[in-house]
Amino acid sequence: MNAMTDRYETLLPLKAEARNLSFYYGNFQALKNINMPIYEKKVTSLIGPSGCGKSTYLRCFNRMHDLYPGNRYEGAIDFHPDHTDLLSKKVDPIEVRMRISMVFQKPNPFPKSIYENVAYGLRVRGENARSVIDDKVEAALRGAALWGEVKDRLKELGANLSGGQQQRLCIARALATDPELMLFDEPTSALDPIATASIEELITELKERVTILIVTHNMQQAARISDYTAYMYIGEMVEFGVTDQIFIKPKRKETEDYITGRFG
Amino acid sequence: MNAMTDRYETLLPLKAEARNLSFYYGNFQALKNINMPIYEKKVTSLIGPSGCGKSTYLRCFNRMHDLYPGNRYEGAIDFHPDHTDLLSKKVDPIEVRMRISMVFQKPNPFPKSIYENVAYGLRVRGENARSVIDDKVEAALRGAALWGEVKDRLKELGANLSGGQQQRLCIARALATDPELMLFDEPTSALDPIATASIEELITELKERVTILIVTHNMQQAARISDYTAYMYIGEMVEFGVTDQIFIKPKRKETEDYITGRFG
Amino acid sequence: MNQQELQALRAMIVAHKRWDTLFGVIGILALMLGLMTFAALFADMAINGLGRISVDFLTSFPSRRAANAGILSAWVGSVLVMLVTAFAAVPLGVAAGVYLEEYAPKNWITDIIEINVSNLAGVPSIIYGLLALGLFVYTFGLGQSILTAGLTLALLILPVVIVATREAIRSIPQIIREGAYACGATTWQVVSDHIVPYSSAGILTGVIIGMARAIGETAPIITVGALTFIAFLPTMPFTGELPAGPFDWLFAPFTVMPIQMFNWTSRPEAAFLSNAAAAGFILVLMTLAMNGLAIWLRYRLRKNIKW
Amino acid sequence: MSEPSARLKKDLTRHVKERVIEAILFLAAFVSVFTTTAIVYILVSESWVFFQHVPLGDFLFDTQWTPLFDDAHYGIMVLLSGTITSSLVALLVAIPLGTIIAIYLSEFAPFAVREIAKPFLELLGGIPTIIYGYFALLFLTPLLQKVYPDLPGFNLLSAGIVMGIMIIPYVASLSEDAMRAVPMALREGSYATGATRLQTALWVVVPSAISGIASAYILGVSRAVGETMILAVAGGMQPNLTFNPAEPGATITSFIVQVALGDLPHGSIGYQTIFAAGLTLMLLTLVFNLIGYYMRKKYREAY
Amino acid sequence: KVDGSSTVYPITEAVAEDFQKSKKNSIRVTVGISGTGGGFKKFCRGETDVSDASRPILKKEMDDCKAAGVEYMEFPIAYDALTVVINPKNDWIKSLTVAELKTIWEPGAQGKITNWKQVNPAWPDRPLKLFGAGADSGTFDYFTEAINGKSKSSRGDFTASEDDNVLVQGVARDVGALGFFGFSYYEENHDKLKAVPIIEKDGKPAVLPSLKTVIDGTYQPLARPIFIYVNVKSADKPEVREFVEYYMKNGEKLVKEVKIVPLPAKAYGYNLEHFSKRVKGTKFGGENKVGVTIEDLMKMEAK
Ligand SMILES: Nc1ncnc2c1ncn2[C@@H]1O[C@H](COP(=O)(O)OP(=O)(O)OP(=O)(O)O)[C@@H](O)[C@H]1O
Ligand SMILES: Nc1ncnc2c1ncn2[C@@H]1O[C@H](COP(=O)(O)OP(=O)(O)OP(=O)(O)O)[C@@H](O)[C@H]1O
Ligand SMILES: [Mg+2]
Ligand SMILES: [Mg+2]
Repeated sequence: MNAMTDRYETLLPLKAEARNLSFYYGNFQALKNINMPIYEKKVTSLIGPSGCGKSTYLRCFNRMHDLYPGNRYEGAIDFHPDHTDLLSKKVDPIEVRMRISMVFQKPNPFPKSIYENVAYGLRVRGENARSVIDDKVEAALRGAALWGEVKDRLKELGANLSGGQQQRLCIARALATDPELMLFDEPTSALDPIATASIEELITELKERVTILIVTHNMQQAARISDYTAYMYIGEMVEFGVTDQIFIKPKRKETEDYITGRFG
Repeated sequence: MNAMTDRYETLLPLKAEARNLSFYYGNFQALKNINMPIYEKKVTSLIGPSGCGKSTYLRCFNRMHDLYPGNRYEGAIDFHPDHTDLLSKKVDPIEVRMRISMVFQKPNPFPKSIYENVAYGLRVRGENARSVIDDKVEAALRGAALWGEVKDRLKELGANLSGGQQQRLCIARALATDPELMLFDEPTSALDPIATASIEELITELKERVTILIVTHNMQQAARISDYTAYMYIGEMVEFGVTDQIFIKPKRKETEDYITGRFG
Repeated sequence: MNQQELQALRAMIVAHKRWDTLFGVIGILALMLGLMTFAALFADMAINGLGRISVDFLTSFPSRRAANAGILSAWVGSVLVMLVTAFAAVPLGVAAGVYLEEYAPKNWITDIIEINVSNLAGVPSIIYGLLALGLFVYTFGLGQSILTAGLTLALLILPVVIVATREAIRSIPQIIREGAYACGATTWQVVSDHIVPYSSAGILTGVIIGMARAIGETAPIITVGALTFIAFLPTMPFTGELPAGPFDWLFAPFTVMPIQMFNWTSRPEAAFLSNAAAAGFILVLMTLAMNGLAIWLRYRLRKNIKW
Repeated sequence: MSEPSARLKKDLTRHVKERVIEAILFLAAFVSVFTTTAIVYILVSESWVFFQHVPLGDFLFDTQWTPLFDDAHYGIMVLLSGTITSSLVALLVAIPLGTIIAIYLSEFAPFAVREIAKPFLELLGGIPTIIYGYFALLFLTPLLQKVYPDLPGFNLLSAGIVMGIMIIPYVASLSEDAMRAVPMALREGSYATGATRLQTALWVVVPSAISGIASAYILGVSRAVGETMILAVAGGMQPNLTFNPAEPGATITSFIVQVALGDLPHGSIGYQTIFAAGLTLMLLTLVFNLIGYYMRKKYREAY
Repeated sequence: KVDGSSTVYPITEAVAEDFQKSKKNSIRVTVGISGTGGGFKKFCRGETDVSDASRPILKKEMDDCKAAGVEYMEFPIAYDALTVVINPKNDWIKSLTVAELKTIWEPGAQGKITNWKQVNPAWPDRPLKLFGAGADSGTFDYFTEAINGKSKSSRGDFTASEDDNVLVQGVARDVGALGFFGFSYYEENHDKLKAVPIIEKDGKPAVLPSLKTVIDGTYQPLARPIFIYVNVKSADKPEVREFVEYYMKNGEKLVKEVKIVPLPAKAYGYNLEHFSKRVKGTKFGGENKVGVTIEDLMKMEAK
């Protein structure tokens, strides 16, 4: 099945493009021949029932699966403007991760100070100049709409923040290194409604500067924040399209069933 | 706020009733003055955004919070037909748990054989007669629609089953002791769509025999399986009513916003 | 459920809870047995030895006269040997633990290392002494010195440090690792910036258990050539005559507390037996101080680490 | 697109640096293998001399152990029986007590009790063993003789019991860690069916933690098997082929220490026996550890 | 650098202590205890200057020394009197003959002679419990040779310990006990123990061990000399020379002070003389000799 024959319907610049992407956990094929474009400076969201492979797909983009033995990619993710296949063996996963950052489901600040959490990505890149780091940390915290709340307590532990603040701290950490693409894996599912709202607002602001790919199990959220939406089901990409179109008149019966709560 | 003034609109027999229930994690009030009926042999579902207190509320019914220090209940849960207050200090939590069983979000089979997993509740009650246990184990596994799949491998470890089977095993374990009320906390959120469908079907069958209270973060699921639905938001019970009515024309604005994906 | 069934249920619960109470009592008794034994042994040493404990006892060298004998060379030796042990065992053990948890592929080499580590935990200490004599003293030519003794004990406690390190590393949530990798960190950066700092509390526990054992060991130390009578201290860095380098003390002859104790317990004069008790008392105090320091450190470290 | 862009290409220096670090860490891990190899090499090469004088059959099946006597016999069974008997006694003390304490601390005790009691319990392992030896000889044996007047003044029983007390912290502290690592979800599952604390502890927590508990036991066994001073002081040092703990006996380790620090000329056959005995002990602990390893492997995926 | 036997240790310790004091700590002396065998091993590798020995150097060790080119001088420095002791409540033993001791200790007695009655029908029907030094010690070698006529030939079923205090405890606690160990341990514990007068041969008187009887040679055959060995090369070093001379000059006083039986004053004089003449080698030809009195020894020294 290939739902992507109409994928060049828009003329927007591409940031990345999955081509015939399959993925295996050992012998278990979790992704089946996925094709999907990711447009630059847009928010693309992935929806689908639990276990359909959303996280698996997302984690291909920063080669997270390389951390565990027995995982195998097939196909390619073409990354623009380099036109390089992110999954190629010749590509260094560390370089990939330096350009594509990720925010996780559960906020996972390091048990270090707020400042050090944000500075970590810079330190990893060998940046040591205090003034450069200071500036970038401030910029990232501002970008994550957290600067006002923490500017007087940069030395405190990240874990002392509230859940929503922690998640914004993680976003600041991911932002600090000027990524080209940011991956979000259900970033609000562990947060309360108010924190969720603030993160959603933030994501909407961020797309001015960076391309965003976000997994969510919450269709309402996808509808609210994304420009494009992809619906996945058991490892397959069922439908991809402009968000409004997917939610209002999906092309495929499966998508419609899921969106109206009638799949099974 | 009390959304329950119209709570006796039906004449169905009650199984339990929360009255002015508040709950505190230490100093943090997680539930605020909740009133809610639970009708006998019906499925009641709890929906609401993450962190609104669904799990906290559910776990009051079997006094799970007693396991951790610093937790405090206020108000009462009146349990029918004997009108026992489940939260009373005079009522032994063990007694409560023997009458009210629970299925958790993540399947948590014990590291024992399938047979022993199901027999556990009986053994806890001091039942030792092999024939009695055999019969009840079979009945419970049949009730959980698992008997056909496991009848030849009862001696195998429960952990060897697939996720969906494990969850049904946990349901069988909860069923084996003929509970009067069963609590489900997001029982399908860790399962794939097919396993989810089978669990949903099972719950629909179970309500012939037992009262069910289920937490779900999936509104479609609530719509599919429950007779009554309660919407919670930050520790409060916003609206309770017949499921169809809640989803089609909720009385309160907040509920409608949530259901149509526009809260915040 | 009717009233009658409810009554039966309640009766059963009461019966079950009786076992709970019983076990609670047995548990306290068992715990008390352990703690009381410790208290009794400690008190016994205190009673027998307290008369001998004085500043003189701590600042005198051994002597044939029980009343003049002291443990200066012994406790200084113990402290120095423990220093070497800690400096050798901690990096080695942590490195090994980190390798096994963060790098090792799941293959037979890893399995062999794993079996080896737990097997070494059961090798009697005297055999380490024989090994060290052949290896450190003769093959590497380190002599019968503080360095040799420290390294020997380091080998002895290595398995404990490794096991504790691995357990501590395992308790770091995977999500923290993924967070660091996602920032573009290399494996080594993840290890040195995150894994090791966050597991240091657990590593400390292992070090403490190991060091408590090492500080009381005799047999391997005698085998590698610890002395019994030694009435001078190793040259401390920068205090000796000029040619003495800062590491001369590593190669100095030495004795340690337990050796002094064993020697005194086997002397005929009863006065030496109270010396032994006093030395034992101080040895336990040293262990206690070490433990206390570590427990405090562990507490400080844990406070800063929340997942 | 076969060649990646310059920015995404593998960074060779970084790659090499990572490999070097990995190699260094591997070497650190390999120290344990190296140590074992060195120990085995020393033991085997030295026992080689021994086995040229003493046939293996005699070593394994002779029922007397008198290697230092004029009429020398080399029946390792005698020392093995002492080692096994005293270790068994120690384990019969340490395992029930240690496990009970572990269960109590992990499932019953209030937080404060656990945090305070544990470090003190761990101190039991830090008392010099000679103190334990005299404790067995001067306190426990007379006490046991009150109950059982025929007990000789030196016996494996009281040495074993005291050894058991000494290894309680190993068993209790490590098992408790293992039990605490059992996910709360399993406990909740049990409590939710109406189980009491004890039922939950015995039927769910202990089986789930069994792999960690097993390694605690193994470490305890190893420590007991390798213990020396307590037996040397209170056990009688009398080579005696018996599995009756109420008799005196000698163990492999106490024999080794005795000879290694004694007056025998080094290099004599009598001296060489310590290597043969040491080798036997190594093999014994290896067997324990292999059993433990397979047990853990079997139960590792339990939850 | 001194190392070696634990029997000789107290004397050497005392000498080292005073010597260091008299030199105002300008000379550093160290003393270790690795047993006579361990001491000789180091001595014959040239690692130590002086070796404490509770027995004469043996053939194997002489070979080792020769191979390494180490020459040595032998100096007896004191007497170790083995004392046979019984429980103070034992009222049936007034004295023991060497023959009776032999009946008790010979290898054939193992498992057979377990009752006092079996040794002498006049004695009561009481179990016989034996205590002695470990089979690896010079003490044991000497005792067996003196009593059973052959070194290391003994029954094996007795409680052995390197730590004589343990033996003291054993004998003090058991009415039917009999043991042997160094004189000083008896001296310190004579309220808990009873020494047995020994009859060397029929017709000779029963002799109790004491300073006097050992020195005048009437306490036989259980008194043995103990030694230090000095490396000839080291003897040329001024500090070693001064140490040995100090040893011999103050030996008598210090030996007494640590409750060991000194040689007659004359003997130390001989030692000094031999030292200055650098008399090399051993007078024992590589084996233990029994029943050497001070007189004999001095005669041998005079040769
Ligand atoms: N490490 C793994 N090894 C083997 N199978 C895995 C692994 N991780 C996930 N899977 C399987 O791969 C499939 C996709 O999992 P994935 O986590 O990508 O789903 P998801 O869409 O993110 O679900 P959720 O909404 O629950 O996060 C599932 O069937 C899952 O069981
Ligand atoms: N053990 C605890 N201690 C303190 N606060 C807690 C604890 N558990 C939950 N809370 C807080 O109580 C509130 C309600 O939590 P609860 O787990 O009941 O939410 P929920 O509705 O079940 O959410 P989810 O859909 O994520 O499961 C949240 O704000 C949460 O942070
Ligand atoms: Mg996911
Ligand atoms: Mg919940």
